[in-house]
Amino acid sequence: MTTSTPDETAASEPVADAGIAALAERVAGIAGSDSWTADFGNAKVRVDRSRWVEAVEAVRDEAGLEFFSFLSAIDWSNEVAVGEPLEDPVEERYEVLVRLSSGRDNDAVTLATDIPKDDARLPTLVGVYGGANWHEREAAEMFGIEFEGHPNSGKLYLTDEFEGFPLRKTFPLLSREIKPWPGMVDVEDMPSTENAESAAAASASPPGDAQEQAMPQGDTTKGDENPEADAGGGEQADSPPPTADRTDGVAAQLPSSAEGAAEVPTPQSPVPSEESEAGAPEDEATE
Amino acid sequence: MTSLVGIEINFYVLLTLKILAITGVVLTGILPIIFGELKISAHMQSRVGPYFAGGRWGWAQPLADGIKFFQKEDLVPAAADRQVYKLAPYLLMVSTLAVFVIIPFSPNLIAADLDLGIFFALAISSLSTLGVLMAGWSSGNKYSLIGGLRAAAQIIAYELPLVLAVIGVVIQAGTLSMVGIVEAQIDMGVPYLVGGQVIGFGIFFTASLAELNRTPFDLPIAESELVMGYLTEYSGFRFTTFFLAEYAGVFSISAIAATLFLGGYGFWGLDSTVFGPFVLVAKVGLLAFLMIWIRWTWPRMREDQLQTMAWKWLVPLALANIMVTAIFKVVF
Amino acid sequence: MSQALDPRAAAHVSEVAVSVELQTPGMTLNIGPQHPSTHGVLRLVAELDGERIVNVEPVIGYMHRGYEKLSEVRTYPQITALVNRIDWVSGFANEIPLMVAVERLMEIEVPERAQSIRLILTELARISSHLVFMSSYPLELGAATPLMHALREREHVLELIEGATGGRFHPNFNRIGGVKPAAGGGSTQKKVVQDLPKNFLAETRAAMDNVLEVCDDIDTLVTGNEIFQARTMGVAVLPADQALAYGVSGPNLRASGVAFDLRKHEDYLPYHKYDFDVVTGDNGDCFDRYRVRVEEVRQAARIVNQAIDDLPGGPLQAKVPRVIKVPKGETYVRAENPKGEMGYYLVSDGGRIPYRLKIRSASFSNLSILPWALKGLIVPDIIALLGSLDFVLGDVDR
Amino acid sequence: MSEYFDQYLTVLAFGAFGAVLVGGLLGLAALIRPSNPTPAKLETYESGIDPIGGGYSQTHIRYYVFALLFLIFDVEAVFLFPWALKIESLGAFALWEMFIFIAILLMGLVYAVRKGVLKWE
Repeated sequence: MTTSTPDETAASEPVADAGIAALAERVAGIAGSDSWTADFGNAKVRVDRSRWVEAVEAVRDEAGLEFFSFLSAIDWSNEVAVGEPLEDPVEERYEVLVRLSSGRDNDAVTLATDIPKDDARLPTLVGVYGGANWHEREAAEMFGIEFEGHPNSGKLYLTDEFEGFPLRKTFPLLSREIKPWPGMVDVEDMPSTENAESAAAASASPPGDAQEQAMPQGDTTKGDENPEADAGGGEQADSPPPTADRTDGVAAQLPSSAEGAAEVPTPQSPVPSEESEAGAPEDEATE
Repeated sequence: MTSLVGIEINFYVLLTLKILAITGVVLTGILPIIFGELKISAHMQSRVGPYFAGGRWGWAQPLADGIKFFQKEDLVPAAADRQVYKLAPYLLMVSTLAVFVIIPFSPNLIAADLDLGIFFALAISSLSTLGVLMAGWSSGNKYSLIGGLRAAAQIIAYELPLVLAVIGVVIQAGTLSMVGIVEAQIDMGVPYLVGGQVIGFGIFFTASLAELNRTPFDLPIAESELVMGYLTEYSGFRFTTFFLAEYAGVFSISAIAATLFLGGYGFWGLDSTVFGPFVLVAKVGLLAFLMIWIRWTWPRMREDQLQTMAWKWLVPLALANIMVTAIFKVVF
Repeated sequence: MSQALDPRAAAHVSEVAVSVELQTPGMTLNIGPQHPSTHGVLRLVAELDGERIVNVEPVIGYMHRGYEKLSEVRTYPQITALVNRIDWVSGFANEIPLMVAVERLMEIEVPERAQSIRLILTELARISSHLVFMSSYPLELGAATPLMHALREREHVLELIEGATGGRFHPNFNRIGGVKPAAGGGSTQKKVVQDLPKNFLAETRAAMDNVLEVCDDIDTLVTGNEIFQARTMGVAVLPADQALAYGVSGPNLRASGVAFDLRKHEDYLPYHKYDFDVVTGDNGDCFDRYRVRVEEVRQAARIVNQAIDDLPGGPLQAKVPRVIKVPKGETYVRAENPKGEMGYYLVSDGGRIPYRLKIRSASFSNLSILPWALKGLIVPDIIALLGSLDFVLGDVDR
Repeated sequence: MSEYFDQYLTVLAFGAFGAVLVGGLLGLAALIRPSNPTPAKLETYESGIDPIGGGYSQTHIRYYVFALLFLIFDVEAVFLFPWALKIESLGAFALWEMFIFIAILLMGLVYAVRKGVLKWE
């Protein structure tokens, strides 16, 4: 049993963006790729699908990134059954991500590769990182990506009878099909004309003022009295009750109802919401 | 014809009286032990424990539990070996009660002062392991099976130190009779715990914990591993039988240990014929408290560690104890 | 599992072969999902040879709630309520990396006071999580009494969290750009901003004293106990290289001797302002995993005490738009949670809901080493290992 | 003879009483307890799911060697009891004889330990 303050970490300061860019460039060199980004503190190196395993292995051995953080995928799809569609059309593909980091310092890199949807196969990383086993099983059952050479390809979370790949964007969320989520109320218009008026005012005035005008009296404290309410309830408690005016369509239609709000520049919505309440103390503190 | 308190009574009447008297003593003995287990563990854990049943201190909690179990459905798993499954609690209870025959509550209050005395007790009490093994095997449950096998492994490890620890006492007392052993201690003036059998007592007490399947040797039950081990499938009053047998076992083994090492019914300056039962029960209470204390303090051992401890430490130590006692006996 | 990488596995395969020669067909035993020691609904299908494990296959997913999918239909503030249900033993800590990820993409600077409050509550969550471990681990090894003592102190810590946030398990206290005014005060109508309850700082200081005391108690009661040591020392050793390759993180990784603590390496909360040690073990056995956690409670109490002493003033919230729209971008923020590395890979396309939110939970990776680590152990050691990994099924299944 | 018989009759009576106690109480309980077995209730417990294979699957008893050792030493213990009773009258000769006996047995134990059979494998 030892307690230590490692020298190299004791003075660890927030990572400079330049450092991350340099790391990304270095790892890209090791992985044999020339495509990397370093936005938002995320060093991301894009490798070619054909070099996937050897690139990961090289990064582990030469860059010393021996900690396997996770492996997952993103379904880049223009057609969505849930959520909002992308603003700009993208190339249809799965992007497989693997996040590797060092076990000594703050070096960490995301390796990514694109695989086409009609040929969703990728060699397995189990031979490089033992931990890839479960993560690949998860990605396989959630996205329908086949990991070639995986020693145990059974389903991980889902039952064997389950059909479909839940995390694909085209996979509908059944509960939403049955009953649309009321949680979008915070971007919907309020029924009263008073609020509609203040909405106009809000879009023209700074946030602090809009806050006060739009605040229905006493409503925001309600959430405080009921802090243990469950997931949806807790959120809703802070907002005015959902009204007949809200969208009743299925989830796929939700975005269209929200488009109006989306067009207004921030701050858009006059409706007192989770955010508006959270913003309150700041406004007051600065006044 | 035998006499209890100097009056000639018909043997069978006397036998019935003895059975009733000893059942009474045992019941009044084990209910407080069960209640003590509930209360002592609670206070050790900064809890209150049972509080409502019976009004004051929740003293009626063991009774309430018993009545509750009385009303519970009694299930025999479809996969079980029915005969063996049903026989196991009988065997356990019979072997546990038969031990009470030789426990001397006073010079006269003993069901039968057998010549073989302690030897008989050791032989009969290990029969209970057979009951446990039967219960584990017949349940048709894998946890139970493992639990039963562990119980068998445990008795292999601990029966020997238990027996060997007693031999030291036998050498000192020169008799196997329980009354004889107590009288020898009264003659000597100090109990054998002080009079030369410290190691013997330690080994006997450790081994008796193992024999009773109590922590740290509760491997056959091992709730966090085997759920309830051999008891997993038992329900209702059949389960309660095991439960009662366990506490009756605590009572009987504590009584044997008290008789062998703590001077039994004897206490300086107290008349054994009158105060004997109270003295013995007090000593039993002391040992039972020790068992409860240990149970709620220590974690559980692993079976390989248990075997290692028994064979590498307790058996050689017990043999050494015998040799030293024998040398003292012969030389002095 | 790669044989080349894994000499232990190869050794076990040869052992199995020996058993086959002896013609002992194994017993297949289900441990879980309804079992006292599987922390919920983990199921292990163990092939046993006697009590020795030949092969074990963990089955998870009984609690899979699909949070990654659900996140794709919820606005960012709504997701907060989801994520603190991932590892419910330390609910508050789950929210932090998500908030930081959103704030990073939105380029919001969180006020110092909010950061410090987040830090204090995260450490309180760590203490409460580790106290659960310190109580349940001895129980799984058969000692029932430490449970009550550790849980009693945890109750006090939970009361502190409840006082500040209004919730014991699921605080839902973080807001994008800061924290919510506390349940006790915070009436916006009166224009009074009361963030922490009145006596919060004094009570926390007192609670930290008690926590340190219970750590000493547990040391006396458990750590020094010879049976406990015999049950845990040298049992289920995780070597550092394997632990890293499986993504085992947090105290489990540090117990294997790797001084890797994201509180030192990342800047998601201002940990660099405070003095604390990274606790590491020497052997990577169950005992070290236990020891590291007890020691981390002490370090966490140390951090809390320092953070209370110089709690900065100022606002609780940065200026944020009332509807959170996260600019287009991707980021990954990870944090040192009680169970290990908790991270969120957030992909935003500029809307109010994430396009993709990958939740990297610590227990999932920590548990994925089980098939490797369990081979060749005996049944009591399964429990020793499972308990020492300190996983929460909600954190595994998400 | 008669007293000997009486003593063991007492033992028998106690044993019988134990059996009657269990049987009687179980019978009494049977009068008031519900009995409503369903197939699900009669399923053996295996952590809440249907058992894999039977409960009587073959299993490897690791303590076979321990059992053999136990047998040897238990017989030794039976020899020790009469010796222990009479040691005072038998004197030093019996003492030495038994020491040799015990030493031989202990050598067996030491041999077993050195051979590694007391390792739980």
